[in-house]
Amino acid sequence: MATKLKPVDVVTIGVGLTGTILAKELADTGLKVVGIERGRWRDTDPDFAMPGVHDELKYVRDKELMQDLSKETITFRNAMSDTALPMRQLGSFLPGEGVGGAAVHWGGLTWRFLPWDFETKSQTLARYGANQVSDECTMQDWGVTYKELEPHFNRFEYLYGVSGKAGNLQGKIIPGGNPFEGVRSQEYPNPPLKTAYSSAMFKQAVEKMGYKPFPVPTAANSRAYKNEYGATIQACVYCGYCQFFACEMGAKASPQTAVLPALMKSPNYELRTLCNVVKINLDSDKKRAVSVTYVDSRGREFEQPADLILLTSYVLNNTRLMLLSGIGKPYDPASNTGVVGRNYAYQTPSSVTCFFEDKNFNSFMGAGGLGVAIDEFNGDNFDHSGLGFIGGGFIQAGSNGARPIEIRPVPQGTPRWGGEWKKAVSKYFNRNFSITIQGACQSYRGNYLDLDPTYRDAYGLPLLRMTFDRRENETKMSVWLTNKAAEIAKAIGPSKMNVNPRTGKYTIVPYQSTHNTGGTVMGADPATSVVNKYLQSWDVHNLFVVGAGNFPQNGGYNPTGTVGALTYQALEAIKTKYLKKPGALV
Amino acid sequence: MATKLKPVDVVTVGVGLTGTILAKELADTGLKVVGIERGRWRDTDPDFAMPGAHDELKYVIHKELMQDLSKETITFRNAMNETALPMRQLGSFLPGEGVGGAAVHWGGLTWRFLPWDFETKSRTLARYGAKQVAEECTLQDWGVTYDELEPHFNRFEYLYGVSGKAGNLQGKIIPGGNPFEGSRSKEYPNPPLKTAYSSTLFKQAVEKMGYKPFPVPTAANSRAYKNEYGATINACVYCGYCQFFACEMGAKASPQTAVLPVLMKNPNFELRTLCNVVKINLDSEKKRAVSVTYVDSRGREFEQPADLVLLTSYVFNNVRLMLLSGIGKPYDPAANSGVVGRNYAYQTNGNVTAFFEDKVFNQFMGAGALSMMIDDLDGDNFDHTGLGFIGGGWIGAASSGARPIDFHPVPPGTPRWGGEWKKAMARYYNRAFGITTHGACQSYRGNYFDLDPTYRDAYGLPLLRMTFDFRQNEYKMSDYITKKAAEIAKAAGASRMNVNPRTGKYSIVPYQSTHNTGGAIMGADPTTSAVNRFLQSWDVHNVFAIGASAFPQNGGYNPTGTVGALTFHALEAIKTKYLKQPGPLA
Amino acid sequence: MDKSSGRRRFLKSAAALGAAIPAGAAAQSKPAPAPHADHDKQHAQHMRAAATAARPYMFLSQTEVAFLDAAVSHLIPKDELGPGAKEAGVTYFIDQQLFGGYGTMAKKYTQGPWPEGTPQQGYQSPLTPAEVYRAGIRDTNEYCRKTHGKTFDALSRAQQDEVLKGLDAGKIELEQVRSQFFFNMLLNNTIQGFFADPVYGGNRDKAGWKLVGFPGVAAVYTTFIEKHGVPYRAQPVSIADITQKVAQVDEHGHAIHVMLDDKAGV
Amino acid sequence: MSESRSRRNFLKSAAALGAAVPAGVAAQSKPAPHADHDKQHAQHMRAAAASARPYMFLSQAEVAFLDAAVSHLIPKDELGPGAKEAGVTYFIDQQLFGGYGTMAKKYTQGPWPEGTPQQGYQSPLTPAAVYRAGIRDTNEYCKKTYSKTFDALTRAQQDEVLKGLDGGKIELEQVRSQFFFNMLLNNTVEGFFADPVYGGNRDKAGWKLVGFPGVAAVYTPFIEKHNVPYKAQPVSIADITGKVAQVDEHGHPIHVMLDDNGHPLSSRAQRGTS
Repeated sequence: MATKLKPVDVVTIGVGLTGTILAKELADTGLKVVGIERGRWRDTDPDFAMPGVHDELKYVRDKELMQDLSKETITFRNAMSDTALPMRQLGSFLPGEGVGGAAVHWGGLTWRFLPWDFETKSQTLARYGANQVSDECTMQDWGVTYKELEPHFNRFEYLYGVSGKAGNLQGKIIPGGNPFEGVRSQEYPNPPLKTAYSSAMFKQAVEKMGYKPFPVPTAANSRAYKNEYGATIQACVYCGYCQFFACEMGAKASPQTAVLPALMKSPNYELRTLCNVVKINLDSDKKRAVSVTYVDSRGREFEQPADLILLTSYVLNNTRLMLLSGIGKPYDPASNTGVVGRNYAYQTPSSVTCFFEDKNFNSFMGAGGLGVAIDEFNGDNFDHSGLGFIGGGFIQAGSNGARPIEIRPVPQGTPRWGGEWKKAVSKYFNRNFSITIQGACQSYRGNYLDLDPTYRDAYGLPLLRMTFDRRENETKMSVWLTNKAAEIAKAIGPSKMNVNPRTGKYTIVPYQSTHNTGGTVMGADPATSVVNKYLQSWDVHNLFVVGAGNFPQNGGYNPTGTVGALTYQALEAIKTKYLKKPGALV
Repeated sequence: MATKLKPVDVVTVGVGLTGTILAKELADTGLKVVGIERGRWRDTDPDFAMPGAHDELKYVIHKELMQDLSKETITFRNAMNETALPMRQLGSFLPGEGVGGAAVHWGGLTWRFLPWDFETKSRTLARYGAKQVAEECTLQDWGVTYDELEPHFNRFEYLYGVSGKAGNLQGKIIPGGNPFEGSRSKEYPNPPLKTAYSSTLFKQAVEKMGYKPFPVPTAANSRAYKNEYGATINACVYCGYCQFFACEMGAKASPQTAVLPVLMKNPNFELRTLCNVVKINLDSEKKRAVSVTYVDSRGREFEQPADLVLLTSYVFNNVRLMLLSGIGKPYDPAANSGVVGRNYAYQTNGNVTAFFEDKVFNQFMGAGALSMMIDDLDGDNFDHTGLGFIGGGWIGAASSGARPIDFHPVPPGTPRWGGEWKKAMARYYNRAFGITTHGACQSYRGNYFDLDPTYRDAYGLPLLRMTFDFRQNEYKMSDYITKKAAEIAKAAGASRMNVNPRTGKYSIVPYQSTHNTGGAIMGADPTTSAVNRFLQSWDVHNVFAIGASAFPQNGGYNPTGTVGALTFHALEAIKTKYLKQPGPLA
Repeated sequence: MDKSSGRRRFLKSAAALGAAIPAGAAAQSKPAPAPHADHDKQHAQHMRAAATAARPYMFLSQTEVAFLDAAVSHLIPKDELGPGAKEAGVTYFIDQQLFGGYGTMAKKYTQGPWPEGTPQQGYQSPLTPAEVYRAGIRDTNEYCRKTHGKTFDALSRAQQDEVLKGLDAGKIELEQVRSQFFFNMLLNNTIQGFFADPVYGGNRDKAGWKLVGFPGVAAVYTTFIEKHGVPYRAQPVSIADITQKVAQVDEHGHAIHVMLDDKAGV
Repeated sequence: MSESRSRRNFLKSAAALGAAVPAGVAAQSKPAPHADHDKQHAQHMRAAAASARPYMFLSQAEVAFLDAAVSHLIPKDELGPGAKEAGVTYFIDQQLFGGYGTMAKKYTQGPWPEGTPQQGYQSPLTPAAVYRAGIRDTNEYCKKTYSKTFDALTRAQQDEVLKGLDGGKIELEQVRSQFFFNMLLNNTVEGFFADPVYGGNRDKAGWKLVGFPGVAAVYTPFIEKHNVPYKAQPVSIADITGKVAQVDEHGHPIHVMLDDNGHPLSSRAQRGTS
């Protein structure tokens, strides 16, 4: 019933941050590349034009830029003993839909994971021994080191025009930067953004406490910047509509601003929107992918043959398509065998909100990633002996733009409605800021992704089932980190504080972060990973799976910078190794 | 997982025209009756209150009062060699949803089927021989005669306060009434409605031509009327918002106006709204229904035990629930065996639009059934010898309220849009009226219901699949009577006409009529009927399936009057026979 | 995106701005300081002006508004008989419909698969009406750029007519939706918006009802139904006229129609 | 329906009519003296603006319920208008008529067991249906307990009922009381703070309350003016599409800055701010 199309060299499933870079680079080598995107075409002009783009209800409450759950969602449960039920509306995390993917509405924070993050397991065992982590913990090394990835981090930061300040330039610690970061070969392409009032107060306080504050690296460009593809990213104007929104200025780096202007001009590239891939088809002995099947906006089914298939959609969809297509052995938590769906992890964010009587922060101004942070309590930058947990996170005072439907904190004890509530909101909307912690999250045997036995998507295919909860390691870490943040808050001197460590069961309802990781993890051992160090499927050599799904566990940073580096890691392997000699690279 | 509730005596599945009457009468005998309705509570006040009730877009285009297809729909195909696809939006027919069912938005025409209609098969064979009908035709007698039903027709007409003029009173032909109707024991409870201009022109024309015009019998009451339950139905004010709408005046008889005011006061009756029955549960040897399972508005599943289960929902749902519950052998068209789903039939409507240059009709005025009609060409009221078809239909000039979103009388050759179309609309909207030919539809081996293999409802259950098309008999019949209608239009002085007999394949898209029949048909023979002459399931004696689903084929009339008669027919059997001695009645 | 295109975008938006106010508002809301004399007229004017200006678009982009304003002005043109679809606010009506349950296929069956099916099987698209418009307008504008170097709204009346006929007849192939599927939806919604109660934002000033002589919310017709052949000339009444007490009602809430003489003045 | 019944019907409707005009209009459209004509013009515009927006989903009874309920959730007080005055009832009407109310782009297939709190929304009802059922059930409860519908209760009784729903102490028949209450509360807050294009936040009451300027200007020159309140006339999307507000080359509004008494600064001072 599917119409067979004429073969092409490369298909990318998903046209977001990773898919656009890979398509651009491979099309430039002369290969015919087709990008297949389930959502619609979107561009700064006219889709993100003023004034409609400053509409909090449409973009934050109604999630205009995000996944259409009426077509496909996931089911969720905290533990294997629960029954998973569908996520009927978005909340905890916000996958994108449409050209550019989640990189259209992302916050812009662009970090490099610490060298330690890539070797969590071996370094933890070496420093603390096996007792530091629970038996159920399935943390592992990535099979690739920071050193190997450094040039790729660099490449991505220069492509997206990241604004920041180096803290470790070729081994030399630079004042004002992050002294804990891995050695970098180059300074950031753009200087840091301006400093908001809350950041300034945070900076003063932490310096007094002996910490080393630095501006958060972000892809909200501090000045107009032309990248290697000749695309110009504009200067941020601090409008405060950044995360959850598309940037009307073209100042937040994204596929639309950094890559597509050049990619869409390439005669070797074809984009197909409103086309949803439902299956990757394999040859008889299941060693090679021969084509993908997709359904277009008229409900027609097509089969697109290709030599190289790049799975470049969101974490959840990457895992689901592998399960639906029978690629790789599905993970079985009971026997802890199998790989696809393994090591699903998330993030453990928490916060301390500071209220003031006499200070005004104009909280509505800001930019994604506008903030000052400290990294003393991230990764293994501090001694975990006796703390009963591993990992950590960065602590920052961020000014990402507060809008009153979503962000209107009131001091603890204020009623949820009525006159008192109204007074508090009126008083504190511009007289508060939050110190936030981006906590890491380890992987565990019981946290995984598989196919749901009951619920199906609009195409009649089983939904992806998420079984996840945080463990003692994360709770302890969050409480400990949040107390550190509270100390900082005290030093700043607010009149009141709300201290919110991440405790209790993980819930899918309130927004936390779109930092889902794992399910298609990378590694050196096919028995515990889905893809090798080049993000190539162990089982199907002409399939590369790219994204945060490759993270064996999640670090204390936003994932995008590392996803960008992995993209170039895979790209280099494809260009220099695979295309010359197709086959297993490891 | 379903919570088991404490047993009751009677459950009605659906709380519409049939369910309310049965519930009222059985509750009066002291039985505990529970009415389970998938839709919500609705009443004249406040749900049908002015001015919101006169909203054509909401009620006609957006079908406010009708079935929610996102929860459940049917799939459709013209023939067994096609793939059935879901009816994604309502069109051809409009099942109701909510208390009162389709009897809230019905047109009000309240006919008695002809004596001939109940014996279509035997009388056709007797008069014309077997050759008159196609081999594939599965027409059959009802197992009940007009004479047996006459008292029940009467009862229903007096309950709903039908306005009309008798044409055959105890065998005596009355001028001004319908001389072809079966002998009636009593005059209608209310006099006919007023006469619209189009009706007058029609009347003059047909009288000249020797036909016998009469005012249509309708449940739009011509004066305020108090029925046997003490409920008052108000006088129609000819507002023209009738069919597709609820009556703000309470002048169109319906469960809300005629039965519920009393029923809701009865301590023996309990109504459960927003509760959808998904299964009738049988005992081990499948001879007796023990309970029904339903899902409530919180998604909770309940099992309601009952001694008597009355299937009183719409045709489709009666049949689907029998199929889903394994009551009766599903019909197999290949073998022409089995009974549930058998003999699905519809209505074969044609029409003639008559245009005038010098006359204004104010067609926006009217009532659901305000019209003059002739019955000369209905049933077997005329000699079919050599015509190549059986059956016929009424012909009438209806003024049921013409609203401009829905009603665009433009002469043949007018473009579909643009200035010409606009001019034609401006000129003829008020200078045209339609003459309807309301044709019968016979049953055929290849027209039937079964469960769809692919599509499911929101509850995960298979949708009902409709396989249906008209046959030569219907096309010839429609062509014949529509030509007669055209002659009438000419005689009435139309300057131009659109003549539209029913031709081509049956389409689910344009509205035709909510006169679906069959699927759970009545009869004297268990091998060709699902219910016996008392509408009792042959297989499960405490299940009665009531509605147009019992019609073995469809006559040339609107079905409601006959459905009402069958309701009282079943009621009598239950009260006088079944309750005394539960078990098969035939 | 570079500065120049930033500026391009600005110019475009500016050009489209007019369109982003429901049709007519621009014309009507000129704060022409009128003489104190005819104050009532002015009041009425204010009300009308604000009425339209107060209804911002909730779904359509400025580009889409420009497209629809142009398209519906062909489907039901303005002429000597009176306002057309554009003047009657049909574009705004469509915006509201697409923002609403109609546009999102509320209460309709949306599960796949979606093979094209037969005409008898009706709507079989994975797209909701809102998505059909989004895709159809974009594709049509793409087609216009390719063939005429301009978007649809910038073409000459003649060219626009030609394009619409091409869609109507299925001669123009669109990429993401079947052209006739899109066109028929547009035509149906246009007619609906021209004749629907003004509460939905179309049929402005009851232009559609006045065109055909439809009185809207009904009065009690018992005394008139048998006045055969006599035109019923009344000021049409909208649901809003009643809820806002602009129109009088009888004891059951039916409108008391204001009858007009032959010159159709009161 | 009996004559007496229908007369009741009529009286009810009549009583509810006021409610069917978005809050404020009735008050605003009083005829004013010829004298201050500009004020009057503005008044007309406001009046018409409101009255030009008829309800598309809610019945008059439901409007009466919501007007009463939201006036407790965000009351009118010395700080300014409350939710009712800000048109939140009309906002909710529009939302329920729209994709939000019909669960567009959300997963709606069953089954729908209650699930755990961590699993979120698990109802077979759309938000529109939740309101329809929740309002009816709450009114039924009020009739039983106080023999009046909610809107006819005293402020104190209304408060009691809302707290009962909030605390889950009142059991509703068709929806969980807290499920309904939380939806109502969330939508009320949304309607109070959403861009006025959606019919709520009338006169930007919500934005003025907290000091939020709405559509953002270019803040580059201001972001480092620490601890200086940014006092600007809030700008709505409609102000820009309706050309009431000026915009810069990229379409950002040029905010009109206010002095401490909330009056526009002189044009020189305006320039000074950016």
